This record gives sequence, structure tokens and C-alpha cells, in this order.
Amino acid sequence: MTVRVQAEDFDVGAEIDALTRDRHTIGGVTAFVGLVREIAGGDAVSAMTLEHYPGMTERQLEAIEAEARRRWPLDDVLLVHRYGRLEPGDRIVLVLTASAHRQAAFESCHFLIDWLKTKAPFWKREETPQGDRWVEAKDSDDTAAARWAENPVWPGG
Amino acid sequence: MTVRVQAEDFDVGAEIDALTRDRHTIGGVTAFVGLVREIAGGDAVSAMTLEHYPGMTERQLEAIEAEARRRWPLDDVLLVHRYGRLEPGDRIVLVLTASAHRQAAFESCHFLIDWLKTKAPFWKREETPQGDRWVEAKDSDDTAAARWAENPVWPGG
Amino acid sequence: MKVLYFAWLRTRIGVAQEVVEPPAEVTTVGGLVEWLKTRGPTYASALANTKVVKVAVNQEYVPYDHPVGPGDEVALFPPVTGG
Amino acid sequence: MKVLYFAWLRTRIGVAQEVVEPPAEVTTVGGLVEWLKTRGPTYASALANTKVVKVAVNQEYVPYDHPVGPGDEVALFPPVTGG
Repeated sequence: MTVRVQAEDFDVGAEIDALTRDRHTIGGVTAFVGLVREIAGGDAVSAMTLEHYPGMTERQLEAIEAEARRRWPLDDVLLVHRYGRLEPGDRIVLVLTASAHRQAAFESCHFLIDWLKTKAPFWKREETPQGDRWVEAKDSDDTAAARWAENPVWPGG
Repeated sequence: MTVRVQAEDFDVGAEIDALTRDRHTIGGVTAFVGLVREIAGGDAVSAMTLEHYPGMTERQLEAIEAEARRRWPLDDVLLVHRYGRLEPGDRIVLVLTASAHRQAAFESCHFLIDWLKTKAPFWKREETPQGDRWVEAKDSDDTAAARWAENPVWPGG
Repeated sequence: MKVLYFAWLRTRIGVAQEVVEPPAEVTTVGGLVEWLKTRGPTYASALANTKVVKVAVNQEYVPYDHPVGPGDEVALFPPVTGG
Repeated sequence: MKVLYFAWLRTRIGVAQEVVEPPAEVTTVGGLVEWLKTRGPTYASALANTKVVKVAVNQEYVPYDHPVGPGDEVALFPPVTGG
């Protein structure tokens, strides 16, 4: 189990290698890499800054990682989320899930990123030609996360 | 659009970098890496050999890649599938999908690997303590692929 | 009691964190938010719409009826927008 | 007509590919498979259960009623097991 919240970039290939090395029960790894887009809400974005809540952010990521492991048979999970100022094309977040079975790897990876978007304590500020602005939460993200709810009480929510 | 059928290993990090470099419309990349497991059907597997149909295999992979691009708004797709003799822990297959939106990247990646398992012309032979054996097709793979059918006629099937 | 503010709550109130001593009647998150609004116009304005003010006590998400006390770390922030 | 065999069809028949000249009555995939079975006991045995014999003509999957002719490349193989 690994959760990292860091300013530094990450190396996707190296992380997958570290997760799978000499572990021959793993049949599949699903990875999701989130990247900064140059357009958001129709406006050009020259950069964004991610703020987090040191301590709580790591705790919440650890809690959801434990939840994913409870729901799916996973060999390993890695969550890496950056904070600070990022430019278009920069990597923001990495989710890796490893399992004997691809279905478990896919579903748990999708679950984790949908959760990160709606429940992880991060806040985005975008730099646009119209000035800086805080990004508002999207209803579509809540909808995406809601489909994973097993019952009305969402973990951590 | 890229499809490769090769004996050589691939570098997941380098492939993701190549797919995303200087393309700032991409918001997310989903990757699936399939690995050789040391256990299959309850037996120890010391190695496996993947046979393919040169020409047809590439054609079929290109057809399904075009189908994924028709169904989802994708910035890019990469399919790499190895053939030849592989040992536990070795990489077998890589599927990368890149999109502005993570839902499209996830669904198309899952669709492609489910399809590869059931329709791509590859055949596996496993080396076990009981001798060599050809792997039989799994009903669970057909079930996984069937959920993507838009109508009773499956592409390439 | 330590109170932390994040994102536009931080920039609008102009404070990242502060130590406050609310009166003894303040025993819940909801009570604390109402009391904070009385501390000045920037507080009243930033906290006016509590639909977009989420709360954590001791680094766990909580509802407005959750108890708060002197030793707690309380954080106020807008809906999250990570990933 | 070129015929290719893959996986256990190849190992059981003992041939990877061959050029055959079936009689003129053979006009479909199904007819070709039935004719191949008459070529010897290894063919008859390997092709006995056509449920597990899939067919491609000119590198496209086809059903058993698909036409075949002299210039075609026909491949016979078990259900695929890649990925």
C-alpha cells in the first residue's frame, strides 16, 4: 500500500516496474495518468496550481486505497498526486492497480480516480487570459463517483 | 493510430511519453499491461509461447482500434502485443488510450483488452510440470467481450 | 481550537489558519461557522453560502451537526477539485 | 487455394500450411472442411468437432457458409486465447 502526495513529477514506467517486479501472481496492471489540459471550460489555461491539506490529504488517500483493497482482490495499489504549480502537459495524478484479473484492476483503478476527483482534498486554481480563478466542482464528477456507492454512506464523505 | 505485433518487449513509460508529448488536449491516459502469471488453471506455468497469424493479426488489431475511435472521442490509441516464448512476469500486451475525458479513456481501454482476449488471432501454449498444453478459450472472456456489443454482429466476429 | 481555511475561503478571508476561542455555546460545526460569520464582513461574505463550505474535524469529513471542542483542528474549504 | 493451420490444429495435423486443389463441388468453408477430413485420419480427427474450428478467408473471420475459391487464403484455427 502506497500513497504519495508530492510536488515532484513521477515516472510511470518506473512505478509500474517497481509494483510488478518479481510478483508473478499479477496478471494485469491498470494505470491512469491525469494530465493538465490547455483548455478548461472553454478558456485557455496557461498554468494551474493545486493546493492540498497536508496530513488530511494523505489520510484520505490511504482510507480510499484501503476501501479499494476491501472491494477488489488486488495485489497492489499506488496513488501519487502532485500539488503546486503545473503547466499544460504536466502529469497531475497516477493511479496503479495490480491484480490477477484484469476486471478487478480496471474497476478499482476507475473507482479510485472517480473518488480522487470528488473526495480527495485538493483545490485547483487556473491561470487564464481572463485572470486567475478557482475551479468549481463539477456535477459530472459527483455523478461518476456516485455509481460506486455501495450504500448511501460514502466512505470519507 | 498505432498497432504493433512484435517479439520484443516494450517500455510502458516511453510509450506513454511518446503518445502524450506536446499534445495538451489530452486530460487522461489509461494503460493496461498484461503480464504472464506463474499459475494458470491451478497449475504452475514455467513459460508460455504465443503464436499469431502474421498479417491477419495486425489487420484485426487495426480494425478494432478504428472501432474504438469510432465509439469514443480519443486523441490517440496504442496497441502492442507480443508473440513468442515468454516467462512469468514478462509483459504480454499493452493498451493505451488517451482522451480529453477520463471516462472515454477508461471505457475504450477496457473494451480493447476485452476484445483482444476474445477476437485477436493469438494462441497460447503453456509449459507446466504435466507437460505442454494449448490454452482453451475461457467463457468468462466471451462474457466480458459480449457486454461491449452494440448489436448481435460483433466487429471482426 | 485551530481553524484552517483552504482555496477561495483562504483567499477571501485572507487567513490560512488561526487559533480561535469561541464561546462555550459553540458546540457544533454549524455553531462554529455561525460564530465565525460574526467576526467581520470578510467572514460573513465568504461563509454566506454554507452549501459550498465543507468541513473536516481532525482531518475527517464531518456534517454540520458534528461536535467541536477546544482541542480540535477544524478545516473549512470549498468542494474539492483535484485529480 | 492456400490453407493455413494454427495452434493445436497445426500440431495435430502436422502441417503449418499447404496448397490444396479441392474438387469443383467445394464452394464454401463448410464444404472445404468436410473435404479436408477425407484426406486422412489426422485431418478427420483434428477437424472432427467443428465447434472449435474457426475460419478466416483472406484474413477476415467468416462463417461456414462463406464462399471459397481457388485464389483464396483459408486459415483454420481454434478459438483464440491471446491477451
